[in-house]
Amino acid sequence: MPRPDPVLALEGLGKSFGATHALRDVSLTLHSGEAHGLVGHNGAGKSTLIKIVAGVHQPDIGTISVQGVRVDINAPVDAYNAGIRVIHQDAPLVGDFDTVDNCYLGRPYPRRWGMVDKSAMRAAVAAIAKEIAPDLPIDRAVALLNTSQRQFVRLVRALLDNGRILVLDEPTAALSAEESQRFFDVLEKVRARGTAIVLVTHRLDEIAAVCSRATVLVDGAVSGRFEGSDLTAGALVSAMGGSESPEAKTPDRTPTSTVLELGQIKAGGLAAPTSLSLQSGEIVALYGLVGSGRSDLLNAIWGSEKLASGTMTIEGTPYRPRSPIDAVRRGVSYVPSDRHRTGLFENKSLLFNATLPLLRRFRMADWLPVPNRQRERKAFVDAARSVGLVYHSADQLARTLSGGNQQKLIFSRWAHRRSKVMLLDEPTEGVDIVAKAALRKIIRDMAKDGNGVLVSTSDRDEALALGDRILVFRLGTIVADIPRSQVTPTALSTAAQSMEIVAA
Amino acid sequence: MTLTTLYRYGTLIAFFLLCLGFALASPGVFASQANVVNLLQQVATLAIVATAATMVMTIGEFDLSVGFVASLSAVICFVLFAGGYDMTLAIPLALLGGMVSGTLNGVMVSRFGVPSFVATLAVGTIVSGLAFGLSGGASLFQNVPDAFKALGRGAILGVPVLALWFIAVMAGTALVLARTEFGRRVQAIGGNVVAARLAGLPVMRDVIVTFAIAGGLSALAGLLLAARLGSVQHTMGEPLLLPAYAAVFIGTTMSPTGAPSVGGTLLGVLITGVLVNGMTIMGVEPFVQRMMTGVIILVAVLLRHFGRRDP
Amino acid sequence: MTLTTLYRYGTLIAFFLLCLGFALASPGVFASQANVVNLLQQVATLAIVATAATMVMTIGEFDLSVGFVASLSAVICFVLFAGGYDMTLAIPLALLGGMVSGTLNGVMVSRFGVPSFVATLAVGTIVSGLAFGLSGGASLFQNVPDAFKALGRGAILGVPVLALWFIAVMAGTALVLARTEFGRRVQAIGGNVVAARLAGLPVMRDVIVTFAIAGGLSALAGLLLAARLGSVQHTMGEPLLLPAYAAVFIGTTMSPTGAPSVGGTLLGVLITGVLVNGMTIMGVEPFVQRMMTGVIILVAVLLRHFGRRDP
Amino acid sequence: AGERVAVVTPYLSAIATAEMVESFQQRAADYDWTVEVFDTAGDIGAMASRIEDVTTSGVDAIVIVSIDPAQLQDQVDRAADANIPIIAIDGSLNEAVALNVTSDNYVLGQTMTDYLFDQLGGEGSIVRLFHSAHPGVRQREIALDDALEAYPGISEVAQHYVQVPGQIDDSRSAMDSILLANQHEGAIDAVWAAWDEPGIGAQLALEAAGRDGIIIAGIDGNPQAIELIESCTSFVATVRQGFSEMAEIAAEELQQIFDGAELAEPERYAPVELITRDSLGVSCD
Ligand SMILES: Nc1ncnc2c1ncn2[C@@H]1O[C@H](COP(=O)(O)OP(=O)(O)OP(=O)(O)O)[C@@H](O)[C@H]1O
Ligand SMILES: Nc1ncnc2c1ncn2[C@@H]1O[C@H](COP(=O)(O)OP(=O)(O)OP(=O)(O)O)[C@@H](O)[C@H]1O
Ligand SMILES: [Mg+2]
Ligand SMILES: [Mg+2]
Repeated sequence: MPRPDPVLALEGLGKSFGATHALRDVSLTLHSGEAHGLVGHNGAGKSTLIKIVAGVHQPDIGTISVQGVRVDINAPVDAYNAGIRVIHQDAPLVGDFDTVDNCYLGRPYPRRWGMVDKSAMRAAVAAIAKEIAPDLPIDRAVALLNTSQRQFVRLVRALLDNGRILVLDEPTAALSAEESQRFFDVLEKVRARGTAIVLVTHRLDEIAAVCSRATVLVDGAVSGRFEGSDLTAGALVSAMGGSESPEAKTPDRTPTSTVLELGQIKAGGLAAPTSLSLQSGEIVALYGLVGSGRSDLLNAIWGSEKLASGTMTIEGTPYRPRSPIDAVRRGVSYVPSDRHRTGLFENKSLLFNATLPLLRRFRMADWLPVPNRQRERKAFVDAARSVGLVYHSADQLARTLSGGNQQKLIFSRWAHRRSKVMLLDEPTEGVDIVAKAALRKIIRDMAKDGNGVLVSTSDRDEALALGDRILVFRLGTIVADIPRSQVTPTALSTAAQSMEIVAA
Repeated sequence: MTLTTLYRYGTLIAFFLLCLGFALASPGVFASQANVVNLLQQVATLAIVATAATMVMTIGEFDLSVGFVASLSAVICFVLFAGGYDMTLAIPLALLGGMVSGTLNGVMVSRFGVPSFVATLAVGTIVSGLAFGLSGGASLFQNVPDAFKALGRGAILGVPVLALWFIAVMAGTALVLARTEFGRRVQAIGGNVVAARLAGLPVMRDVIVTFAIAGGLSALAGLLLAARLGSVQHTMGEPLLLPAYAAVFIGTTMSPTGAPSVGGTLLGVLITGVLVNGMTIMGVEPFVQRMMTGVIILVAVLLRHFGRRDP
Repeated sequence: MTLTTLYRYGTLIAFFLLCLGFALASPGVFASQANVVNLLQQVATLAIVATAATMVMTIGEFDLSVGFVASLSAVICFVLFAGGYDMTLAIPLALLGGMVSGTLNGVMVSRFGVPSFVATLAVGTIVSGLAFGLSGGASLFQNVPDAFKALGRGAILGVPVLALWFIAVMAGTALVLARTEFGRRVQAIGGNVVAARLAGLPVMRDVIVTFAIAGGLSALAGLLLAARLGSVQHTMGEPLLLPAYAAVFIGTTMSPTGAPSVGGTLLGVLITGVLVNGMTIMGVEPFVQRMMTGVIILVAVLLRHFGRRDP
Repeated sequence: AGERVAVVTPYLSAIATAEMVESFQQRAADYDWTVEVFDTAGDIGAMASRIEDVTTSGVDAIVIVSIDPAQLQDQVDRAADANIPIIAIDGSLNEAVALNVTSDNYVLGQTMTDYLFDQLGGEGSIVRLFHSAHPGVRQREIALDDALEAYPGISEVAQHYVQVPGQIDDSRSAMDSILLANQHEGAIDAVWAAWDEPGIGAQLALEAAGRDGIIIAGIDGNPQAIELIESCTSFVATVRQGFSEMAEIAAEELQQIFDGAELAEPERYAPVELITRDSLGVSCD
């Protein structure tokens, strides 16, 4: 029996940026009530495809049809009018606006006496929010919301006025497993009502769980299509050109000496005094829901967040950093979360990015604060090799790297010295599965070299794959300390989630 | 009221302290009705130009042509008067001149991506050359109709006409920004232009319209200044530029996110206005006056910023 | 050479076309050695102030006090001369005045988080009041040692001394920015201040130092201008402000990321310098000259921006 | 005939300067010279640059207007060395300058001040509106200072440093405040304006405040000021500088130089003329 016209049909799409072929001859069909997964490595062209559908980019070649009718999508407005609702990767919101105003951006406003009718807007938003995120403070400026709340703002916006097609670009990259679950629960309801969904994610198990069909992109071209029982995480990985070897776990080892000791510290979002001790060569994973206080703990150790009370020692000697400068001196290294906002200098060269915090090491002479270029370059090449950075020139701009490589670049900053303590905040967020494995290997190697490593992660699999111990955070407190021998996914989720998401 | 709230309104409190100080130092003068009327008239043109600057800063850009445009519109109007034309032609053409300059600014910035600082400075230079050429470098005061002068003088029900003008302009602009679709869009563009673009807002058009409005407001300010003084020199609007932006920036200290706002700008205009007025009344020496102006502005914004947590 | 490369260097090409045009229009004059010497002397003080502006813009801030600081340092120096002191005291004190003002700017901006626009405008106002007070509002030209005048006049091996000054300042600044640790940090702060802080850089200190250097350079420019003219008025540096930023912004069109650079600023300074110099030689009318300046700057940056793909 | 003459000034925006330049151009047309005018909008550094430029471009003469050549000594010296004759209009005597045509600013100040003090009958309080950055204007202030010493019955109740540009608005606002600070009848008897435009601003303030019994005097003979004197406002006097006469003298003497003649004297004064209601033939009773 022939199916009805697909609600969205892409045919033969191609798009180049200068010399980069971001997409070549990509076709895809989507039926109502269907969830379609789109996967591929960093830079495979997923976001480009979505931006074409959203009217941000125009294809060089190819056609788009909505419900059997060919449409030209030249601007975001055209996509909106065709019933397409998009949540872009890292979709920006207007920070000064509250949820209500953000939701109505670019939408027809209800009016009264020629003025926008804020109370009608609020009512409409509140109706949707009540269903999908009852705790969301919709009158608060979104700049004051946390990562997961902001993601739900985007979802409310996308669902505000009955689109037929929902396109989501890595919507769960910054969410924990439990929050992702909540997100997908909402999606499932929407899909059941007949909305068609395109989902991009690097978490392949999500595709397998949520989608009935999937398309794999490699270097801008379709390399595989899967549906039904063929659709497994393993099949996707092999279509991406990776192998499905189960990820190596950190080998068991016996702790040697304590590098970092926290005694009853309080800072920022930590609700209770927190103690913790980290051995050299040990990886401790900090797992918890978004906003549970892990970043604040790392920042306190790094010296970028003020310590309210408590003591810290490094290798037994007291440590009380007034700023990150002290932390660097004492052998602490740090990879911040959100590489675009807080990590990278996107318009600077790779070399610039890689050597910045330890520039003193390359001085021409002790008294001359001028880096020796040869030594600096050599150090960069070595560091890049040790983290497996793929690049063509030390002078290319950091923004030209793929997401995974950008993350490796930040790691390479600390690769030219021996640190005592490594602080890693969401080190593999938004990184494709192959690069993710590479990054985890780098982290293990760092531990093997004798670092004590603290990894904050919202990715349950990552906590399980990396941690010798896993500390579970909830509402600013450590609620569980689980050694690797006893760890199971369910135990983690139960511990993390036994109370609902932090309310505003 | 917590200490944080105190700090939050530091700039406002500084303003009140300033007024109180002047009122106590000059009994019956600074706080007299006559002086309030003076003050309102004195700040009117600055307030309107500062409102234009606020609009442009709301979209995250600069407009350095405001003062030059004010001069140009005054020159256009008075050259037409001198040529025997009347207000019904002169005023619309003068305002049109301002809006055309503003549109040019907007096109350069949003269509061609020229940094607004250099685009508006270049357009401002062209505009000032035009004003110079049209006026022939001379002072213009011929054939000015009394009806025109009345636009910038006298009072209605005790409120000076000039004050009515600037209050109307500021209230109107505040309303447009807060309550119309255009205003929402403009704020979104300033808040996050990428988000605005992705949401499908007509960013280019709105930027051009914003600059055009700013040009129109600057032109209005020029006309009112001309009406107040009864004569026009081709450089008369230039001294408005820096004080206008100073007012906007003083105003940004009132917002938790540092965003410009019409209300904040009004405060900024009043602070600078009261400072000069009060010190002149007290007969402070010119150079001390200038130094005090800097010091007090610094103290006013510091009061606000002391309260912020370290970044 | 592709079309894109052509566009990339649009501003540079516009500069060469301009020079070519003037050279053809005034045979043997514009392109003469004497005129090149003139040009280099004429742009020197602007180039130094623009370099100060470039440094501050590299960290993503504005310094509106540059012109006022230049005036102050010149006034300090000449007041000391008039009081019978000699260069060994006058010059260091004048430079110190500039660096102190700059430090004050930096502290306001980085320690107290005051927006640099309002902080530097307030400090600039204080500084200008001080210059006014010190000079008593009069023109100063008493007891100026010839050795001091020589700092801004004459030539060494055919190169005018003033040109040596600005070339040294620009080359030095470019070198510091590109090759030293401090320069790297300054670029990092401008590139992403949050990331710079989290990477463990001493952001607050570097911002203060940057403003202090900018103050010192502005003071130097004031002294050289005074040496060139042999006399000082307390407002003499003010006309440098807008052209300095115009030069920096024209320069940013040379960079693919729109970042300020010493090289770009030099181009901006030369474009504006050549424009006025060339038009003077050709005897263009003053108001036409002003309009042409605006038009040509617009065309120069447009040439660059036409080539950009739409955002 | 056919000579190229460059006219350079930092103050073309000032009405008086514009008038001088305008008159000079008219006379130059009679002599068939090509005149090029340059303005540097108040920037003295740029003024120096423009003199260098026209020296390089080889003009036959340079006329500098409204500036003391000492403020650009190096540049005028070099022009003189290049055998380009330099004439200053409203400047000062200088080695490098062939001729300075001016009205004596001190005399201007004295003429106006004497008239004003005379009107007051040697008794009263005045407001001073001044701008000492301009060397010529400063001379007038010195004349006022001297007169204040000579007339012990006259005192200064307030002073204001006028901002330029924007001088009319600025002096109007200042005068508003000064009037309020000195409210009682007879607190202020006169306004001494260093030039006419601040006086016009003061007149606007008096008009708005409805204050009588205060008189204003300025300097320059600005047409708007003359109109105010004629129409029986508080503005009672100005001293007309012979701006066009200065320009004409400058042009005539320059022709002499072109003809190869020696100039009789290095400085020439144009006549000054006190303009009052009487001299305009109006009566305001
Ligand atoms: N605006 C642009 N200009 C130039 N190149 C671009 C642009 N946008 C994307 N590219 C390039 O196109 C290719 C595809 O990028 P795209 O963002 O679509 O990848 P992606 O599959 O979404 O990757 P990720 O998983 O990291 O989000 C990359 O090589 C990228 O560098
Ligand atoms: N609902 C909320 N509204 C505002 N701020 C919040 C909220 N929840 C948490 N925060 C802030 O977040 C900080 C704690 O979150 P932190 O970033 O340390 O947590 P995290 O577990 O690392 O989560 P994330 O994944 O968001 O980084 C605190 O400073 C707290 O003020
Ligand atoms: Mg993507
Ligand atoms: Mg975190």
